[in-house]
Amino acid sequence: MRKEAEKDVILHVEGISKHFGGLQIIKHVSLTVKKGERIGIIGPNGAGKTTFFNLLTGDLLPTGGKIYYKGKEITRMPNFRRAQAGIVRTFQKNNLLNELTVLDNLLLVLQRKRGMANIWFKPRNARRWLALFEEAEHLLQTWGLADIANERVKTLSYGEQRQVEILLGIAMEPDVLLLDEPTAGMSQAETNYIAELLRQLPKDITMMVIEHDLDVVFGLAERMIVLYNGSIFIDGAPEEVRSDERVNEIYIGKEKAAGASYL
Amino acid sequence: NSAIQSTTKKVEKAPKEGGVIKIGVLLPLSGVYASLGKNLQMGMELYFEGIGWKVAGRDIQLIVEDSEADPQVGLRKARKLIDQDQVDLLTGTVSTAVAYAIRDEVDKKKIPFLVSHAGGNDLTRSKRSDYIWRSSFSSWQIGYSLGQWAYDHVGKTVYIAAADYAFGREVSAAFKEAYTAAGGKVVGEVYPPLGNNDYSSYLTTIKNAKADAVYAFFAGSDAVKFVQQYEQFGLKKEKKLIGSGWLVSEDVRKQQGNAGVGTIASIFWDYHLDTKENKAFIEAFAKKYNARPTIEAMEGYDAARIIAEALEAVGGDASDPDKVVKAISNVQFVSPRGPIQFDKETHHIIQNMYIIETEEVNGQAENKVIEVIEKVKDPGQ
Amino acid sequence: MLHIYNLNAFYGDSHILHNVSLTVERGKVTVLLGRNGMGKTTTIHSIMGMVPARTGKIVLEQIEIQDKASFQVSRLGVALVPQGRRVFPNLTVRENLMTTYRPVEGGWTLENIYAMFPRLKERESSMGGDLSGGEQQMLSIGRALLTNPKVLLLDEPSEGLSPLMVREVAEIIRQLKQQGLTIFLVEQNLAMALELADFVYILSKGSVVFGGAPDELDAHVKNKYLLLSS
Amino acid sequence: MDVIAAQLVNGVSYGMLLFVITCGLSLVFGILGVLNLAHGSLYMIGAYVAYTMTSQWFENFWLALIVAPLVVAVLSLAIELILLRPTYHLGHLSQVLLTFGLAYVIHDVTSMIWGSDVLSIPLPPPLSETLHLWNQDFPAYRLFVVAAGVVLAFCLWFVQEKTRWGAIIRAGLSDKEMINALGVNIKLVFTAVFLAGGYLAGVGGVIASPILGLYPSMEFQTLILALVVLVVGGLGSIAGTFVASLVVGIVETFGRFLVPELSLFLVFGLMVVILICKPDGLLGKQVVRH
Amino acid sequence: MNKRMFISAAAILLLAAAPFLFSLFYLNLLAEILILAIFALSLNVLVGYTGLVSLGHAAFFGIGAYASALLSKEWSPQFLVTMLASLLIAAIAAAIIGLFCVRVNGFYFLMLTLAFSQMIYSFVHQSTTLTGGSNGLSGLPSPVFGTLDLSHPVFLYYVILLVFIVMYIVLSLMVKSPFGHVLIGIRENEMRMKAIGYNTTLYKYAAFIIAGAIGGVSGALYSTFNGFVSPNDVYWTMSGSVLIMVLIGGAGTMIGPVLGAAFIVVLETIVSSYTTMWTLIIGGVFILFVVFIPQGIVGFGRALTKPSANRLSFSRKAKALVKKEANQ
Ligand SMILES: Nc1ncnc2c1ncn2[C@@H]1O[C@H](COP(=O)(O)OP(=O)(O)OP(=O)(O)O)[C@@H](O)[C@H]1O
Ligand SMILES: Nc1ncnc2c1ncn2[C@@H]1O[C@H](COP(=O)(O)OP(=O)(O)OP(=O)(O)O)[C@@H](O)[C@H]1O
Ligand SMILES: [Mg+2]
Ligand SMILES: [Mg+2]
Repeated sequence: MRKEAEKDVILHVEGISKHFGGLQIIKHVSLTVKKGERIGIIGPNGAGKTTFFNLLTGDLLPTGGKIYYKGKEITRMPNFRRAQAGIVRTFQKNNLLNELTVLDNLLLVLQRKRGMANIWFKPRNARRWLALFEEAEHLLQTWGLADIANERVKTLSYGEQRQVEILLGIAMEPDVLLLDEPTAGMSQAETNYIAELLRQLPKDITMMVIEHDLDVVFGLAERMIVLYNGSIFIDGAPEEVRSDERVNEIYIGKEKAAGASYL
Repeated sequence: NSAIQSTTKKVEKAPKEGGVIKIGVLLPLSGVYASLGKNLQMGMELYFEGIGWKVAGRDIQLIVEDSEADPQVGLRKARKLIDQDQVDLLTGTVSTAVAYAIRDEVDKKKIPFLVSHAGGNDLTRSKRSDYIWRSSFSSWQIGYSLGQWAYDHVGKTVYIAAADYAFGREVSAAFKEAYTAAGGKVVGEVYPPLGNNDYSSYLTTIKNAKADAVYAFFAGSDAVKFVQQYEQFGLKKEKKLIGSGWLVSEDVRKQQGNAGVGTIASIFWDYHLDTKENKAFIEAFAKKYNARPTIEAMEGYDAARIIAEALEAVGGDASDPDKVVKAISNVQFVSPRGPIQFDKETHHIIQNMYIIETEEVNGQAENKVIEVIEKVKDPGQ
Repeated sequence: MLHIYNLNAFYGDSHILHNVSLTVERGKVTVLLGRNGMGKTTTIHSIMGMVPARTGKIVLEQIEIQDKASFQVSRLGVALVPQGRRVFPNLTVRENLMTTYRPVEGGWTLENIYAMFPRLKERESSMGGDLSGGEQQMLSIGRALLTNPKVLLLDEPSEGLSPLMVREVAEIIRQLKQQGLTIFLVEQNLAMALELADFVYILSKGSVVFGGAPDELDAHVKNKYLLLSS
Repeated sequence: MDVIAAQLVNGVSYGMLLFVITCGLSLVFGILGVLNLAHGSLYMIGAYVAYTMTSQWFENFWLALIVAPLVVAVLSLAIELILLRPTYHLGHLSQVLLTFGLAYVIHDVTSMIWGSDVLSIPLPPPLSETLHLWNQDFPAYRLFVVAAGVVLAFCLWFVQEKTRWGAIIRAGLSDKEMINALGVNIKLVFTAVFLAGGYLAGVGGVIASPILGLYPSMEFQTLILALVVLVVGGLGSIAGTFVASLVVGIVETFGRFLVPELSLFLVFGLMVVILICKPDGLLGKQVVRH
Repeated sequence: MNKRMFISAAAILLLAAAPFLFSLFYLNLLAEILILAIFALSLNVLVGYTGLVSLGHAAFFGIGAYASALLSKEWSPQFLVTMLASLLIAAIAAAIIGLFCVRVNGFYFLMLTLAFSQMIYSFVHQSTTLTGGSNGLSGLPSPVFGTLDLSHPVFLYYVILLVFIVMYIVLSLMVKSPFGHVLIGIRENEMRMKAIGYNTTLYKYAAFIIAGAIGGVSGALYSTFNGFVSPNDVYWTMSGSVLIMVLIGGAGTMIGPVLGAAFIVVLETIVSSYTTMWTLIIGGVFILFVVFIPQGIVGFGRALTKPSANRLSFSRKAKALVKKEANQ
C-alpha cells in the first residue's frame, strides 16, 4: 500500500481466514476500505458474510491473517474495545436487552458514548442526564420509534425489534458501521423508510451492509462485494455486479425462474 | 422490659418463693447431632420425672432450645433463654463450638452453666469461668486414659486415624501424649475429614504401615463406616483396632454388624457396667422409653441430678448464681458411671474411666468392661 | 379447512387481536399481509395454540382447536415455520430435521429435503446454532415439512434468504399447493406473496382490514394499509 | 507397586460409586435443565426405603434394589406434577428455591419416619466376601458397584445419544415452545425425564448405602458431592459425568494417599483447577443460548 | 418521591427507637437481622443486579469475620480499624477469587464460587492454631471506638444500625447509577453489552469485589457482635441461606434482601423454639413462596399495591427525577 493512499484507508484486511473444526469458512480474504465508503456485501446463504463481520468486530478471532483499523493492527483486540474504537455492528439475529425498554437500551449506549458509564453513584449533574434523555428522544423520533420507546423490547414484534437493533448501532456513532441484513423482517414501508435514513447518514460514516434485499443494497452501496464460498468473488461497482452473469447464476438466479418479478 | 431498661437498671432477681425454677437446655435437636441431643434430653427428663419435677418444693421447668449444633444459632438461643425466658440455670450443648460461643455471654451475665456433653479441653482450662462446670468429660480424659493400657496390653507401635476436627485432634493428641510417655511409638497419623464417606484410601495406607495397632477416633456415622471398612479391607485380622468409646458405642454398634468385635476402647460409661446404680438406671430408662440408654442419656441423667442436688442444697433459691455454682461444686454421688465429684480447681468432673472390649454375645456385638482406671482428673491446663 | 371466528388475543393486559375472522381454504395459498407489529405473528401463534385465544373460535376441519395445546394442534396436521427460524441450536442439522419427523407414505423424507436444500446436506452434522441465517431458514422449513402436515403456516419464510433461495422457496410453495397442501403465509416480500396468493388478508392494528383476491389489492389499499405509494 | 494398584482399584470403585450417585442429577440438570437440589433427598429416600425393606419386610437386598427406586420414582412423579410443572416458567432461581425447600421438607419427614440415628444396610450375602487382589483385601461389593456404574452409564449414553429421546429432550431444553409446536408433548417428556432422574437417584441410594450408611443430613453431603462431579464433567453429557466420576474418584483416592493433609481440599481444588482450565467442564458442551 | 422519603425516614426512626421499644433479646435479633441484611444486600449486587448467582458468598463473610476477629484479638480492638481492615482484606480476597470466577458463567460460576468458599472453609477448619479449627475463635475482646467501650448491647446496636444505613445508601446509589445500569445490562444480555463497547468482564469483576468487600464488612460486624467466629460462617450453608434471603425477599431490589433477611431470621428463630421440625416448616414456606409469590416479598407487596407494575425499568424513573431536578 502506498503512503498517501493510506491516509483515507480506514479498514484493511490482509488475508484473513477462519476455520471451524475442519471447515474453512473464510478463505484468505483481503480487503481495503476507504473512509466513508459504502459497501454492499451479498452472496449466497452460508457464504461467510456474517462470519466475516464477526472477524471484523472481534466476536470471532481469525485463524490466520491480519486486520488493520486506522493504521493499527487490531487482529486480536477484544470485541468491546473495537466497539469503543468505532467499529460497530448490528446483529443478523436480534440481540437486545429484552427485559428493558427501548429507551433503556438506547440509554445504555448513550451513557457510554457520553462518558457517563463509570459514574458509580447517582449523578448530581441532572443537566447532563437531561441532555442524554433528549438525545435519546431525538434519535427515537428520527427513527420512528418514539411510540414504542417505553415498551419492553421483548414485547415488540419481530420487525420492531429489528429497527431497535439498527438504532442501537447508529447511536453508537460509529466510524465503521457493519449492518447485517438490516431490513430483513421489516415490512416494505419500514424497509423503505429505514433504507432512506441509512442513505442519509453522514458521509463520513463508513458502512458495510449485508443484505439480501437487492433494492436496499443497490440503493445504498457504491461498491459491491460478492462473497462466495468464503472468498471474494467480485469486488466492483454496483452496475458491474448487477449485470454479471456469474452473480446471477450463484446468487440471483434470474434465468432459473424467468417469470418471477419480485426480485 | 425494653433493652434500655434491662441493660441500664440492674433488675434484681427476687427469690421467687414457690415459683418455678427455669432451666434452659440448649441441645441440637436437628441436624447431624440430633440423636445425641434427643438422648440427653431423654436422660434429663427421666431423672426429673423420678423426683416428680420438684426440687425443694419448687417446680422445675425445662425450656429446651434447638442449637442446631451451630454456634451462631446456639448463641442466639442462649440469649433467648437468658434474656427472654430468664432461666435460672443453663445446661447442655453437645457441640464444643456452641459451648465456646456462649461462654462469654454466660460469664458476663452470671448464669450457672452445667456442660452436659461438649468435651473441648479449653472449656475447663483457658476458657474456664466461675459459672461454667462440666459434668461430662474432656477430650483429654478420653484419649489419655487408653495410652498406658494400650502400651502395656496391645502393642508398641500404633497408627492414629482420627476425624479431622478439634475434638478428634484433641483426643488423639491426648492419647499420643500418654502412649509415647509410656514408651510407645506412633508410626503415622492420618486425619480424614469429618463425615468422610470412603476410607479405602486411608485404610490401604494404614494397612501397608508397620504398626501393631490402630488408634481411631470416629463417632456416629463415621464410626460405622470406618469400623466396617476396617474389616472389609482386611485390617482387622492384622492390626488391633483401639480407640475412644464412641467407636463402638450403643448407637453405632448394632449398625456395624460384627465388624466391631475385638475392638478395645476407653470411655467413662458403658451399658454393661456392672453396678447397681447402672442397673437401676438402665431399668428405669428401659421402662420409660423401651430402649437402651446411650452414653448421652446417662450424661443427661447425671446433669439433671447434679442440678437437682445443687438446687436442693441452696434450698431452691436460684437467685444468687454464685451460691448455685458453689452448690454445684459440692455435689458428689455415685452415678451409673461410678462415683463422681467436681474438681473445684478446674470445674471439671472427676470420674472413672473404663477400658472396654467388644465381643460377640449370641451373635450380637456387645461391650465388656475389662479394666477400670479410677478417679481420672483433667490436668486443667 | 381453517376458520378463525372473532378471535381476540392478549398479551397480559394488552389487547392485540381484535375480532379477527378469516378463512384459509383447503389447497389454497392464503396470504396475510401487514406492517410490523400489526399482529400477524400473533395470529399464527393463536392458531398454533402458542398464544391463548381469549374469545373466539378457531376451527380446523370441524375441530375446534382454540383451546388445544400446540402439540395437539401439530398432531392434527398443522406445521409451523416460525418467524426468526427458531431452529434448535444444540441439535445437529440432521437431528433438527429428524427429531420430529413423522413418516407418511409418499410424503416428505429426509432425502427430499436434502435434495431441495443441498446446503443442509453439506452441513448435516453441524449444530443448528452454528448455521448461517439463511441456512437456518431452510432448516426451519425442512423441519416443518418433515412433519408431513396438511396445513402449513409460514411466518416470513423468505427472511434472510438469498434471492435465489427465495425463488426456490416460492417454487416449493407452489408445488406444495399443487400437492393439495393448505398454506397460510405471512410475508413481507409483497411481490412474492401476491404472486403465490389465492387470497389475501391485510391486518392493521390487530384487525382484518382487507380480504380479497390479490388483484383486488389496488394501489389505494396498499397505500392505506401497507403505506406503500407506488 | 501393589499399593498403587490397590489404590487405583479403590479409586475406580469410589469413582463408580460417585457415578451411581450422580447420574440421576446429571440427567435432570444436564438434560432437563432443572437444578434439582432435592436430588440428595431422593437418594436418601431410596436408601431409607431399602433399609426398611431389608431390615423389616424381607431380607433380600436385590429385591429392595428393584422396588425402592420405584418408590422414589413415584414420589418424583408427584413432585414434578404438583410442584415443578407449574413453576418451570419461573426459571432457574425459583427452581433452586423450590427444590431446596423440598429438600428441607423431606429432611424432616424422613427423620420423622426413620429417626435420626445412624443406620446401615448390611452387604448382600454373595458380595459380602472379601477378595484378595494385589496382596490387598478388597470387598467384592465394590466390584459390583463398578459393574453397576458401567451398566448404568452405558444405558444412559445409549438412550441419550442413540435414540430420538435424547434429541427431543435437548430440543426441549433450548426451545420448549417450538418443540411443542412440532408435535411433541414436551411436558410429558419432562415428567418422564424427572421420573427417570428420581428413579436413578433411588438406585444410587440403594447401591451406595451399604457403603456410605444412612445418617441425618446425608442428603446434603451427597448433593454437594454430586454437584461437584456434575460440573467437573460438564453439563449435558452423561459421558462427561462418567469421566468426571472416575477422575474425581481416582484423584481423591490418590490425593488422600499421597497428601492426606489436603483431603478436605481435594475435591474442590480439583474442581477449581478443571473449571479454570476448561470453563465448561471436562466434556461439557457450550450450551448455545438464543 | 415524597412518600418514599417519608417511608424511609419513618423506618430509620423506628429502627433508632428500637432499644426503647424492644426487649434485649429482640434488640439482639434485630441487630443480627441488620448484619445479615447487609450480607444479603452485598450478594444481591451479584445475584440481583449482575445476574451472577453465587453459592460461595459466605467466603467473604467468613473472611471478614475471621479478619476482624483475629485483628481485634492480636492487634487492636478499635472498631473502625478492624472494620476497615476487614473490608480491605475481603476486597483483596474477592479480587483474587473473582479473577477466576468472572470468567465462567451460569451454573459454573455458582459452582466455582462454591468451590472457593469450601476451600477457605477447609483452611479455616484445619488450621487450628490460627483460627481455632472447628471450635472457632471465641472470647474476642469487645470493640472500642476511641476510648468508648462498645460492648454494651445498645451501643453496639446503634453502631450496627449506622453501618447498615451507610451500606444501604451506598448500595442504592450504586445500583441506580450508570454503573449499576451497566450491571443490569450485563444481567440481561452480556453479548449485547460487549457489542455496545462495555468491558463486561471488568464490570463483573468490579461488582464481585464490591460484593465481596461489603460481604466482608457484614462478616466483621457479625464476629464483633457475637464475640466469636466459627467455621460455620464460611460454610456453604451460610452461602445458601443468604442466597435464599435474597430470593425470598426479591432479587434485584434494594429492600427485598433486607426483608428476606428479616423474614428468614425471624422465621427460623421463632419456629425452631416451638418445634424441632423447623426445617419442615421453613422448607414448606420456601415452596409456598415459589408457587404463590415467585417475585419474592417485594414482588408480593407490589402486586398488592399496583397489580400491573412492571419490573424495574430504570430510565423512566430516572427521567422523571432528572426532569424534576432540572426544573428546580
Ligand atoms: N461457529 C460455527 N461453527 C461451525 N460452522 C459455522 C460457525 N459459524 C458459521 N459456520 C458456518 O459458516 C458458514 C458461513 O456462515 P455465515 O453465517 O457467515 O453465512 P452468511 O454468509 O452470513 O449467510 P446468510 O446469508 O445465510 O446469513 C455457514 O455454512 C455456517 O454453517
Ligand atoms: N410477548 C409479547 N408481550 C406483549 N406484547 C407483545 C408480545 N409479542 C408481541 N407483542 C405486541 O403485539 C403486537 C403484534 O405483534 P406481532 O408479533 O403479532 O406483529 P407482526 O405483525 O408479526 O409484526 P412483524 O412484522 O414485526 O413480525 C405488537 O404491537 C407487539 O408489540
Ligand atoms: Mg449471515
Ligand atoms: Mg411477526
